[in-house]
Amino acid sequence: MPKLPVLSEWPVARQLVSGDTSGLGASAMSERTRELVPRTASADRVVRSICPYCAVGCGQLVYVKDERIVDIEGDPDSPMSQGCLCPKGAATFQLVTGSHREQHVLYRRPGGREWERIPLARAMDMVAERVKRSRDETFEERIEDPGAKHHGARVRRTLGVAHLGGATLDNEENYLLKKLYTALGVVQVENQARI
Amino acid sequence: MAECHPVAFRWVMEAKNRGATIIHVDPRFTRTSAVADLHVPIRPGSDIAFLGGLVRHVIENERWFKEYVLHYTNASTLVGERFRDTEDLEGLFSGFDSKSNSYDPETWSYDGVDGVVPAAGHKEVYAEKGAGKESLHGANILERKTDPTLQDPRCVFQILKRHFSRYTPEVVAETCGIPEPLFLEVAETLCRNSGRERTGAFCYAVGWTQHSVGVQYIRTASILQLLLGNIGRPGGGIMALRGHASIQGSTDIPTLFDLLPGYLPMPHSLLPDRGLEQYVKNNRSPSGWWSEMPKYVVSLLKAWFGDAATRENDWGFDLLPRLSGNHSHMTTVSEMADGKVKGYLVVGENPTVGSMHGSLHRKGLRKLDWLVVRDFALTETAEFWRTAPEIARGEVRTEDIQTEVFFFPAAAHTEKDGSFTNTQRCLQWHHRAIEPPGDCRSDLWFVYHLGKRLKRLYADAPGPNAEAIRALTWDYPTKGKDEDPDAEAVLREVNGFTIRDGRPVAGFKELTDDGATACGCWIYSGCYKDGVNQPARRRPQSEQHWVAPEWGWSWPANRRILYNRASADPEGRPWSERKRYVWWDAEKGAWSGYDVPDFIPDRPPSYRPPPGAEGLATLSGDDPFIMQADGKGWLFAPSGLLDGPLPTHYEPEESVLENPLYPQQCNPARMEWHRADNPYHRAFGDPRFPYVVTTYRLTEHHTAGGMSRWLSWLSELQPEMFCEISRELAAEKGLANGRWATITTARGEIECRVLVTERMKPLRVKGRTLHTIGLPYHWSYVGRVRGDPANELIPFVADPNVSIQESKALTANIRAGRHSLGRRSATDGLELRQPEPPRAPPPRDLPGIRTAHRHPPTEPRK
Amino acid sequence: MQRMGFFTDTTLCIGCKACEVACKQWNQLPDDGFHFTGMSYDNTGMLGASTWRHVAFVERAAELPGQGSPRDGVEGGARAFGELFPAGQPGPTSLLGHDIQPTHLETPVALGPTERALGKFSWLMLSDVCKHCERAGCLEACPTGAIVRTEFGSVYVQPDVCNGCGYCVSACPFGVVDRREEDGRAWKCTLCYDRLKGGMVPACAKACPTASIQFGELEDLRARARRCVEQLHARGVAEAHLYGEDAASQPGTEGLHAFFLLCDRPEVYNLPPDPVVPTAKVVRSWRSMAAGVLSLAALAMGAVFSARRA
Amino acid sequence: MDAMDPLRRASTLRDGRNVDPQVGRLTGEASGQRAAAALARADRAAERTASLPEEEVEGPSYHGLPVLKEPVWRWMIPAYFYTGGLAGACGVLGAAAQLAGGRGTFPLVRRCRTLAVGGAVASAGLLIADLGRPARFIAMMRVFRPTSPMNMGTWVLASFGALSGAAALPALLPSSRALRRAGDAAGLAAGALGLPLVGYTGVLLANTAVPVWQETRNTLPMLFAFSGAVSAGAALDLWPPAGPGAEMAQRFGLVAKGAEIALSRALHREAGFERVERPLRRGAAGALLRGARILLGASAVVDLVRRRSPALRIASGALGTLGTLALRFGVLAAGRASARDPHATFELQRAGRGAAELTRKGEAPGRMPAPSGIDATGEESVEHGAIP
Repeated sequence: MPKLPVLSEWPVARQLVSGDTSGLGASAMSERTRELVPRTASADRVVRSICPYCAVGCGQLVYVKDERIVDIEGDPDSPMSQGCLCPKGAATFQLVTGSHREQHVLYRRPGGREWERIPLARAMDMVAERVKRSRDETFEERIEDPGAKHHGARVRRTLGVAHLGGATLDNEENYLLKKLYTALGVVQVENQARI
Repeated sequence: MAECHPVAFRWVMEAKNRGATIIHVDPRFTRTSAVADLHVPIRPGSDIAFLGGLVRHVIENERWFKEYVLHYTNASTLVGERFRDTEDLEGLFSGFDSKSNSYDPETWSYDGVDGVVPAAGHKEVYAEKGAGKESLHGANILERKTDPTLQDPRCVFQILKRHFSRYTPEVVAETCGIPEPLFLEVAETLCRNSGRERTGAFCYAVGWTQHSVGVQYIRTASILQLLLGNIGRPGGGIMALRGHASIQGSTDIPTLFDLLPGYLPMPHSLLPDRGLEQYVKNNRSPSGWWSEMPKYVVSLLKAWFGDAATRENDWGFDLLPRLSGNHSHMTTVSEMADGKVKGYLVVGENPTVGSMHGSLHRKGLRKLDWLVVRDFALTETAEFWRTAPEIARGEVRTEDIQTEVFFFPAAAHTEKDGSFTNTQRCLQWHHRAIEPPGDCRSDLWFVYHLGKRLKRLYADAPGPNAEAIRALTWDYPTKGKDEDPDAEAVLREVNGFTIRDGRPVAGFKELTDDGATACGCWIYSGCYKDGVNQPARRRPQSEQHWVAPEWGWSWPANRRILYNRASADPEGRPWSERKRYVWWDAEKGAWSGYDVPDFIPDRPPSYRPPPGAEGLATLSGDDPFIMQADGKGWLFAPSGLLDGPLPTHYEPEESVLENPLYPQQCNPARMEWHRADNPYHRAFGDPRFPYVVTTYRLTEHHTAGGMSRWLSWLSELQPEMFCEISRELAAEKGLANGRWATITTARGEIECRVLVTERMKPLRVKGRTLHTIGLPYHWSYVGRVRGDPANELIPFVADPNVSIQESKALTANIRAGRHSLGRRSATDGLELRQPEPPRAPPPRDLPGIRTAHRHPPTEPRK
Repeated sequence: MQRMGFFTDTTLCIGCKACEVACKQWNQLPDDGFHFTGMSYDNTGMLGASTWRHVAFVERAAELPGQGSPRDGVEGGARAFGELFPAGQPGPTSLLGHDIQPTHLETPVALGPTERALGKFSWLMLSDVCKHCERAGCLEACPTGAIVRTEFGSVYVQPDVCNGCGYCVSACPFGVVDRREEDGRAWKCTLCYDRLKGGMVPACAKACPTASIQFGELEDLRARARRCVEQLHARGVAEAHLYGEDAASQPGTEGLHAFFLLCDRPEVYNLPPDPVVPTAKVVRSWRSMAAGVLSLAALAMGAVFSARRA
Repeated sequence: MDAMDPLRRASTLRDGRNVDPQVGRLTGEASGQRAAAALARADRAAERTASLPEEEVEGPSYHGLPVLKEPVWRWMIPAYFYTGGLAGACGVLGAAAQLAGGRGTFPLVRRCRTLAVGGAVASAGLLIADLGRPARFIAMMRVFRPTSPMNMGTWVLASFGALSGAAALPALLPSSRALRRAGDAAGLAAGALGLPLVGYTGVLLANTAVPVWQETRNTLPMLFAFSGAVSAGAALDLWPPAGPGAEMAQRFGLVAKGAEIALSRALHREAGFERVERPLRRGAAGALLRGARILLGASAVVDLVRRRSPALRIASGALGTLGTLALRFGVLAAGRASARDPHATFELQRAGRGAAELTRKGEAPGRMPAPSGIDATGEESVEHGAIP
């Protein structure tokens, strides 16, 4: 049972006191309505970010409270967007805080029917071993295939390992990826620029 | 543009508000056309005919910007006698080798210059093509013969005029299916909006690039904008509207097979064992800014191999792998489908939906030993072994798939520091807002810790060329409980520093080739100037002038409009008061203006190179295109393009009609993959597939849907896969709005809802009615909203220059109703193909030209 | 009281639905299910309890004149800007809110009439929202005082008061406010009342890339809207008209705080042509009730009297 | 796809926002709005997959979608119209009997007061059950808002309930004269309040944007008043009091039935436009209204011929009750159908029956200047969006 409004709080009483016959305005307002404030006002910090979707590069403001994201909206200072966003940019909050995001490392064994969860560190070790094994097995110092046009030319590369992806990554990430793969001799490195 | 880049379209609406005319050329009437002044619904795949018609109109009616073209383009340069145009060789240029389907640019060179005129940028991989075999010597580029009166039949201007002479308005109207007065109106509007006082701009996206002649589309627009004098000027130019947050960044610092950071070409197996000297010789241009290339290569090697890179071992150049041909995405997947690839790392991409021919991709993934996928959610690429049509139909059993799959959850952009490079080449830093949840980690974390583990593994059990891995500099500071590598440290390495004191360099001018400086990517050098994270600058727009140079940082050297020297006339004065941008300031003896001048700061407009000049000295005062060997805008490209010096109209790989302009049907140098599971329709007039299909995006979803199909706020706006067809096609095939239809090609079939609309009009082309089917490609088998992906229909066929696929124009058939539960894709059994009609199918192209294939056919047809 | 509102210029709308998603993100509204409607690009359908912004798409077999390369006064062509904005008169409004200086104005290139490729066709788009009427049906009908007139002149449904009686749902002449079954309460656009209290611009107006949704003081918006209509008429868009900008043009609601510039009849956008707040007509209803019940009382007295035991 | 699939797992906590509480905070204005996966409203918009309107036979509309929202009231509201009408009419009849009934009417008065307080309690129960948030029923008495018929009605119903309770107690329980006299005074007051109680529901429906209700705003209140009377008459037929009261009630009910039939015919006339009047004829509403008239007619006929046999009296009461219930459910169904039809609203307003009607007849209080839009003659003028 909601608590009965104390007489002085009762809007009808307020109407009588203020002579408001229509009861359409402030006298009908609840306490919550009077103290309403935007949730960004109580945010711990505002972080400047850039929309992760297309290449226009609209500025975004990320409001954070208690280490959780409260709201993501446009950055009015950006010369590219002046605070505007497209529907995808406006949905960035649901992209980064969505329940669709997987949060565990999953592993599927050969022939397996389901995913299994494995610890992150162990998964990284397994991947590193496989990269080394596949790379060393298929490494070509020189082109052995007699039929090829440049038979015998030095190549120092492997065609056994390939990489795809990069257009949604940061420049720093792409830089380390290309640096590592080239040192390993992996040349089949591609990304969405060529889909 | 209003569809996929709505906020960029804000500025087009502002221009319209100020009196600009908006012309939208697109097979479909889209949300851009709704507010555009002119909508030109051309036939998919006929853009060069349209643009070629515009070039002809500009030349024939003398509407080209005379002073601009004469001084700033190679219009007056004479081309060698041995050059033959497509007018002479029935659609081919001279130097075509039909065995390898490729051109040798030897015959395209300038008159008076021996060897090939080197083009800036990545051409090493095509060394065997003779492009830059033994490059010419700096001196004689200045001795090329020119005819300033532009009358000599062998001067570039006359060749260009003759090349497009047959692209008359009637031919354009016939080829593109548009009314002739509409074409003339577009031409006139464009001409009247060019010149000293006014400029016109082109914006394009993958609607141009994703064709087997994609690069030549953009070349035609470049020629047109050069003729109209719109390049390098405010309100002019050609703007690429790229589709991903940092796709520009991912080609500058490339996770691409043919490039090293800064568009330096990857070394090629043609080089001798000690290859640096020949590599520089092959790729360096003796004149123009590309002559500085060695400094950038050495600095890159110093950044990668640190102290292990010494002058004795050619700065570690021979540690780098070398290419032996084309290792682009579709070739890799083709090799994967033949079991040659053991491991595949897929980071932030969903190729089974985003790339072409999804079933062939899944076939390749099934042949892998192991697969690593990093993404937000379990995409089709991660789930290929249990969620795929062939598994649903029982043709493939999950137990038989032996691929080991690792799925790593990725951190979002709000959970990691880093920089995106937007479509205006502007680097913008995004700061970390919160810690990534659970096991989510950034890709920087993944590659850094993978690299550390590999270094340890190779230290214990060194494999072949382990020295490259040992020499790699990999010591970045980490912070936080997750040991996240510091992104700014990586940015500092990308910016470059003097090795002695580790001080960041101010720009690529400070880089040297004696090993004293290290720089991860020369075009990004200056992004960490004075030790300040320039991309993180956020000076509000309201506190700076309209070019807003202090927001973020644009490469190169924070320059916002490239080639802006061309915004001033040959004497350095702005072409007009309204369009002043960069000009020569006589007192200060330097170039100044609203933007960082794209020229040598203190070189006066009157400077002319002395005979025998070398390197940068060859750039005269009126050469705005400083990257080119001759400093001029190339109307005619003597080298650097694999399918001809001039754009030529070819039909797409699968077209409905024969090439109206040349006997040569398709781009002779295009890349094809002749495999049983990648069947092509007939080049034209295939009775089984009478309709044209074009694919595109919608505002509400993002490319393959990986970042939008899981979000309910976006999925509810466009919940199901649909096709857009005209009322006439709906009547002809008995299709009803909102009901189901099945679209089939030789590669596969998909079912989708039908949206009958006036916005897809049938075209009158060559006397017959031609229907177009529009397909968005955001949906697939997994996600909050699901549907059939459009890419099941599209074959592997690509443009020769950049190996980009042709997904904007193909042929297909459509019928009412949902799936037949029978055959679904080309990868399993070929029952779809009705028995061949009795008479032999017409040749795909001219006899003798198209049969050979770039790569040896991988497997004989079963 | 400060009177704030929206002016929506549909000729600038590109149907990108950024307003729909920005509204859902700021107010953290649930989604409405995933249904393909086949109504052009509109799969939302209408406003509702959890859809406070709805972009309507109208494919009509009529040309939107004024578009097409501006022509010399021929068949609705635009006159030269010099004529439109003679010296001294402010230029057209820039998306950035201020007037455009004459130097930046390009006099449109005048050419002959264009043969349209698609013939008579245009695609109209409008971002529909609660109208926040000057005299609001929902406000005057709400029995619990849950709906109130705020200090910004907007109409706000207080979720901590509303008991879901549903009267506002039938009383709204525009069919905006709705009750969501699982929740029981009525909901509608609040004109971002919490953001206004924090001195911020409503989420949809901030996100709109082409400034089709403009937020501001009602008087400023009306002045700007009238100028926009003038300019559009000059450009040849004869059908452009304002919908509900003040009491004069929409007496039934005494003017809307969220008014529109339309290019076709309101019905095409699912807007009533001459809406009226129900309470304006209810006076006669009370009178006829009085007559009715008095006659009922008389009947009762009569019946009792006539059957009285003698 | 097994439980590992995050989408499958998440569908359990499917609240339409799909936000992980550890990563994102949900404190927005509508974060408290409860939502399940499938939503009826979207289904309604979806299932009418619009076939392209060949040509606008019925005038322009937006893909044929309704312009208004359907009234959300469920069966409890027409049921409340019945119990409210019954209580009000009984209050009135009781008071009338008290005033002019003479001797021997005490059983009638007592029974009327019982029915009145029972009806009032039942009404309150039904109204609270129909609320979206029943626990907040007390909010109905938060404000005094004269523009809201439902607010006025709540005050009337509450006070009527209290007064008829006060009147009924002394009548039912042995009590002192003073109490009985106070009860009589309360009974009179309840009778006075019964009048608005029985009529305001008509005004409540009229005060909506639903075309058929708004157009029939003069007939509805009277119709509902007499429906209340019929309910009371029929109830008292079923539960006849001793003495002359039964005859009084029977006459009261009989005349009311005639009036109700006549008024329900008047509904159709006042609706005027075919498009507005169509819901009264077609579909469920049409059937209910026709059925109501038949039942009421039958009840009236049975009344006329019954001459003292209890079976016929019960039949008449039953028929009367069913008839008046059917009428109320019919009026509700007509409202729903009318709200679904956009052309009702459009044609009505285009013909000048929207706001123009007020400005033309000058009825509206001065604050409404003549519109520049639809001018007083009802023809549309250019500014108001009419295409010349």
